[in-house]
Amino acid sequence: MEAVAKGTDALALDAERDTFPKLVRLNARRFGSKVAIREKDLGIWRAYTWAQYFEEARLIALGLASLGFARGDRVAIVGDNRPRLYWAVAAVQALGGVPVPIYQDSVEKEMEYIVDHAEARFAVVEDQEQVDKLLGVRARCRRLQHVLYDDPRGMRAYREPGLASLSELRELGKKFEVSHPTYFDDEVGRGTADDIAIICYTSGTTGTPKGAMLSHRNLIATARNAAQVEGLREDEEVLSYLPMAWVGDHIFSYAQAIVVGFAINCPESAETVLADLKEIAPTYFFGPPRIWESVLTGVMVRVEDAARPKRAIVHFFLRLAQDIERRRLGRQPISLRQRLLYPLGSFLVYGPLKDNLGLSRVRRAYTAGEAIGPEIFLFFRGLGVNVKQLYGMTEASVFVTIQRDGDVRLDTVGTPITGVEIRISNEGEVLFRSPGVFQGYAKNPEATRQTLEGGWIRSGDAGFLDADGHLKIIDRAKDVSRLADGTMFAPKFLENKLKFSPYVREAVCIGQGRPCVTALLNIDLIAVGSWAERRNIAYTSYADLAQKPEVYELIHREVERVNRSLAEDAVLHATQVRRFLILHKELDPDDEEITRTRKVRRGFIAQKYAPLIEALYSGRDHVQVEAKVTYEDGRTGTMRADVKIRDVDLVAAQGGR
Amino acid sequence: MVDVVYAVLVAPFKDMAGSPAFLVEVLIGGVFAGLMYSLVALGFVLIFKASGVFNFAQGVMVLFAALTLVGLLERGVPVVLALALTTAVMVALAFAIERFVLRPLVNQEHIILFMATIGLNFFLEGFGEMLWGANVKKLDIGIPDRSFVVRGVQINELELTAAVTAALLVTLLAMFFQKTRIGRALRAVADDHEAALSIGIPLKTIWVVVWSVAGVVAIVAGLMWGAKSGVQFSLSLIALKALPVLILGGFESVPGAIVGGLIIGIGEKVGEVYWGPLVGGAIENWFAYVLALAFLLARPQGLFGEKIIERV
Amino acid sequence: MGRLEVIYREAGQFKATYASDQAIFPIVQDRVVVVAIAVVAFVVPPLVAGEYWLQAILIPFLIYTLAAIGLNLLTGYAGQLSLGTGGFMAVGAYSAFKLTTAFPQLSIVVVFLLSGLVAAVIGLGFGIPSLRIKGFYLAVATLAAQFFLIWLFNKVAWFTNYASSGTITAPHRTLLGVTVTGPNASAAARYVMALAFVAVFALVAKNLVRGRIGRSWMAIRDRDIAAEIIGVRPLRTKLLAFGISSFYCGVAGAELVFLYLGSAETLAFDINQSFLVLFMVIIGGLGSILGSWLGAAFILMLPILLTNLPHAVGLTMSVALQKQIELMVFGGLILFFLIVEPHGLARLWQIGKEKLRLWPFPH
Amino acid sequence: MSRAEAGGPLLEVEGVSVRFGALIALNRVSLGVAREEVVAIIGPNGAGKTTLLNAISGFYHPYEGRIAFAGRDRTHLRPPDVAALGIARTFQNVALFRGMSVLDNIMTGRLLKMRGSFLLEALYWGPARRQELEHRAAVERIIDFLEIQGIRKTPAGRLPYGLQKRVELARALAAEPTLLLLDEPMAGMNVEEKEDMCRFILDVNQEFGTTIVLIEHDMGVVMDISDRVVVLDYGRKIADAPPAEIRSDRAVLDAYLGVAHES
Repeated sequence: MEAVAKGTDALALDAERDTFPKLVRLNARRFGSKVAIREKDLGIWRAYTWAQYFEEARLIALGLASLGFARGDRVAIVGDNRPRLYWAVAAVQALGGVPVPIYQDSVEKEMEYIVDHAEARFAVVEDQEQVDKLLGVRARCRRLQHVLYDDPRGMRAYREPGLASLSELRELGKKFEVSHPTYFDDEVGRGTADDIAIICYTSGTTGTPKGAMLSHRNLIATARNAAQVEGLREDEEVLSYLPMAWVGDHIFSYAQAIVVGFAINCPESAETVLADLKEIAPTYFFGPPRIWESVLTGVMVRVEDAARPKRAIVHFFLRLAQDIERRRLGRQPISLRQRLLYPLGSFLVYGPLKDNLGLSRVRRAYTAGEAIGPEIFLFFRGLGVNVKQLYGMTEASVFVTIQRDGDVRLDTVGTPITGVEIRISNEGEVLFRSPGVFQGYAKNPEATRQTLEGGWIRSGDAGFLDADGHLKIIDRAKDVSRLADGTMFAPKFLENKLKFSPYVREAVCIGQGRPCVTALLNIDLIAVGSWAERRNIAYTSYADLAQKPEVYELIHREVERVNRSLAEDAVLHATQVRRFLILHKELDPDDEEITRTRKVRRGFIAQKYAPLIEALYSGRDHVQVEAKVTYEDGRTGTMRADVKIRDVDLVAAQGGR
Repeated sequence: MVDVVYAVLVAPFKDMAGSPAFLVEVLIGGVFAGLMYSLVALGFVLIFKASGVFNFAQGVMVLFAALTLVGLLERGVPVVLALALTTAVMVALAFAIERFVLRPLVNQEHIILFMATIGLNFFLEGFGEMLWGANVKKLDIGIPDRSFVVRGVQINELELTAAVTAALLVTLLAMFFQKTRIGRALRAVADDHEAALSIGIPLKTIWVVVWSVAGVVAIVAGLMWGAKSGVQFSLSLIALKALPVLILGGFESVPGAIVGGLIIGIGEKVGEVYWGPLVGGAIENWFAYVLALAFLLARPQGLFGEKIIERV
Repeated sequence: MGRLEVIYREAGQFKATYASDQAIFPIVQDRVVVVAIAVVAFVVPPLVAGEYWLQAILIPFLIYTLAAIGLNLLTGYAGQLSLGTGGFMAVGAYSAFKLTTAFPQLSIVVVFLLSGLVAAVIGLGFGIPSLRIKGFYLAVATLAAQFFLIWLFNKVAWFTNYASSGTITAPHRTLLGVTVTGPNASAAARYVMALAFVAVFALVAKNLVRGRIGRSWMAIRDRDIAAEIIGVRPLRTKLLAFGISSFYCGVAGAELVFLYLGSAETLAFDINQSFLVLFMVIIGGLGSILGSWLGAAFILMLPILLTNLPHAVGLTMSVALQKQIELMVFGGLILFFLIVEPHGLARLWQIGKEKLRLWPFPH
Repeated sequence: MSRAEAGGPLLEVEGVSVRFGALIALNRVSLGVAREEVVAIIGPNGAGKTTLLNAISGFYHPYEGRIAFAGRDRTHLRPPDVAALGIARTFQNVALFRGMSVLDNIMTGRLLKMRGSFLLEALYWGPARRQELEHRAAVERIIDFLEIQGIRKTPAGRLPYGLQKRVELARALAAEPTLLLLDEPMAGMNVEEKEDMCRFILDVNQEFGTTIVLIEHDMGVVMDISDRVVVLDYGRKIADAPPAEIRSDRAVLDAYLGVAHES
């Protein structure tokens, strides 16, 4: 690998390559006929080259210009991963505007906040569903003028002013070009590295979303540094399946794709992602822990249905692979027997499994966002998928640290990439600075000040650098607290341990200022449902299944397992789960209990489920709850449920470790 | 051209008018043959009605029954006992078929069940011949194969006995279906399995009964045909003769089987005698089929089938 | 040497065109294997296999496969049960005999194809009742074809060129300078000829069933009422099936005499022949071209196995007993098969393949 | 032709009676359906709703009366001819081709749009191959429209009921019909599936301008999506009015809604 310059050198950008539109133009010239983007549309993968990418972005830009687009205008981008939406991002940037991607599953109210806050004049959206929301938003946010859509289906009768399809916009662009032949190149030429390239609104576990502004320099430098560190090539294939509004997708599917010149692939629909993953078999893959976890759960559920001998073989070899991987990561010797058995496992289990999951061509994959359960991590690495932990934040243009090939560890998130410096504050908080450090939160100097101190970003995570320079994250700095007796309590750490069980979908651990740790759990409806089916346990709904005594038994065993593993931990052995209950409903972003990226909103839950939490500490073995529910037709009603509470035995600490 | 028309349309009728006694003889022969066909067709109908199975092995069941009977007689078993034992064998066979063929194939498509009976056909053929040997055997049940003359018409005693027996059996079966509880259940089951169950007779029992009855019919058929032309493999082919009867009479109609059998029997004999020579004879293999087919094109639901209104 | 990649590895085989998505073998591994088998089949047996293998096993296998494909088009795809296969094969055989003796200079390939056409026309005629009658009634009606046709060939001496023996004999004919029929034709030449025919017509059959025609057949088979309301015309569709099916059977019948038996009388095409082919279709798998190959192989190999097995283990038995045991085992196996897997070998194959593709998942 | 172009009703049913032996299933029923209209037929079980659809689609031939489509008499056509006119339908008990994949089922729906050329098809060559691929593309648009991408290669018989209904709609749409007859398109569906199906039906109507006649029991659905409601009772038409009026029609309440409320 080519040596990478350290420090500020990495910030220097060639004036011909300092914005994404310029890079796209370059790509169209450099490898014009190479595939830039594929979309599974109408049953087949339609490919677009870099030349088409550039041309389409150009026409969209000219079309926008004909509608009176001005430099600095903000454009809301809403929809599933679609080529035209990526092109629209480039088009907006080409005119010196700022794309503001918004989560496509946001409700109108959430969308309204961002459109209003970002002062968007344009919106480029996928389909009728989004158009309807945006038209609703526009009724209240008068600044929003034009809503442009990709898929015209169902909107034949729409006669709203300022509503047009991207195809129509493209035609406008062609017309505009006749009268303004040099307009596009002029506008692209005016762009500079320090223009804002995108505003990513972070959903935020508390309070209202904040719009992190990232410049072209931030993104290009970071994308390039990370690509160099990781040796990304032009022939990478990426599946773009994560929300465009999430900075991760922006960096992998947009920034790095453009900087390196590799191809991205847009799945057919949300339901077909797993099938599309198998068809494409990406070489470069990114997934937050919940994706890895759900893939693993899917594997386990399907394997459970297999005949007994096959199940035994699969389990045997999976255990073997995990054991080998654990030893390898722990730098422990691997026995000859294991060495001999691994190729057999590779033939019988690992190879076919990877192939079925579409992970057989993966050269590098990342997990980030939250800690990943060690068992999940070991599972995939054991299969031979080079999944690595990455530590990153929106405010850092994602990349802070990456585990390097050959230096992957279970409990750290790797070492800083080129250009990143890390420091630990006196309070134990991780601070860093890098070329990717953002330009501040849009219209929120207060929040910017809190996060950005003298060029250093306060990550909000508690952690430390180990002897080898690896960063280790313990928990959110503000979440690390103490039990009543002063014992250190890291709820997320516990929750992740609980969530490793395929049967536990969500966990919320409580303990701050309390005598012991308790947990509110969500079961995984698919995994527990199929478990129940195999045992002929009939159930009608989530609520019904959750309160079955057999299910409590099942979850009880899982909690005990967590307690046993906690007992081995030098610091956290005193925070074993003492009591738990299974919630009568699933935590739902629509109810604001978790964020759209499935982060638990602790404060809100503590408030909403206060009676349950009190019951957990009261010694009762069940509690009545009443919950407001909204029916499909908009009427509301009350649902009553009797939630059981279980005690769990604590395991004596094992002094050994 | 004119010769052909004359030979086909005129000459045969002239022959008929010219020798009425011979015509009656031919007709009686046709009725006798028809009753025999009816007997075999009845076996098909019984099974089809109750289980929806087109039992291709019906012919082999006839052969098997006859082989068993002859085998027992050859070993010196008295006629009555031999008949009883053969009946027992056929009932046992019904049980075995229900247990090993029908039950595992319940709810399969009809064509699969049909195929299964062809498999059964092969199995029974091999099994019967292995048990009793493959060579032609004479079945002597004590009725002489000779003729007497009534008003110039020759009547074969054996054929007459067979016809009477067949008629008797057909009547008995009709009574069985009309008068007995299980008979009514059998009729019900053809229309609606649920209804049959509500009468309180398990489907399993119904199947065993119906296959047993078909077995008994096969014994009688085997007895008659065997006595006439010896017990040999070709007995199993009389099943093929009964198929046109089914087309004509309908797969589900007992009266259809009887009337159809008579029509085929008479039509075949008359055709063979009066028109056969025109095309070189030996038309009995296909004539019945063509007759049935021609009839079917005009009336697809068969003789006694009801016009089916296709509900969509 | 890389890892063993013999099992399916499909990840990354994405389709960028409908043509590749609708290919007969969309999976790369399948394509490779099929092409390899085809090449090997043309090259290896003629060089390596002995007279017995070619004459007793491979040639009849190829010919019956062709007949089975034909019947499968009618019964498996269009859902019309036919018991007249033997009759239609006889039409092909006698037509070929008449054509090649009347026009000796006519290429034998053309003769075969024309015989198929004659059989197709006859098949169309016997398909007409299918408009009015369905299911077993139709099956029985096709028996009429069987009996009538055989009777016809027996009775009318013209068909055998007035041969006193009543048999037809394959005359000496060459193709591209190689003797392919007649007493002097080598087994290898006849094998290659039969293979070429069945390979081409299997492909044609596959093309038919994966396109417009095949879909109309299956529509009529699965739900005739729904088929009509989307515009499938039942008579035309069924007749087409009868015609094409009979064409296949006719060519197979011609091949049976010309490439396999050398000479034959009507006995070679009796009702048992119809059942034999029907068994191949059912055991192989209704509605599967692959199944026709598997079914023909299974049904032909079974008696050979049953004959040779007792010898192999040192048992001696009388011919009659052997014949009886063969019948029983044959019948028993068919029953066993129908009970265990009523959709035939093709389904077993498919399940096996799915299992391989999805391994280690069960579904 | 000219009458239809002049704006006459697309479908005219005039005094149609259908008899099965002694049973009079339809008794002089008249009904006009205008272009791009959504008409719902309701009525108790055995009221003759399906019989009416069967008469329109050519399965039953009326014993008296006349059926005209696009201004021409179509009383005595057979189902394939009716299909060729641009009338498609779905069935009360899903009538999919169970042995075929979803894709093939929908492809079969395009049969009338395809031209036959036997030899080319046998070789899968040239125009035949091109035609297959073009129609595949058209079918994919329908798959996309009805959001069934995830199941296109699944055998139809293996699908859950709700999806089978959707596939059947897709197959009917594949013929690009002018008139779509839907026999209880939402029977046996859960609330969510019903909502989806309603949306699809309305989308079909708006997007392609397809005229729709449907039989439905769910009064909520009927009121939501139809322009006009026709009520049958014992083979007679007892009401024919916009949904709002039907709600308050005494005869209808007596004959049908009262019954529906009891069940």
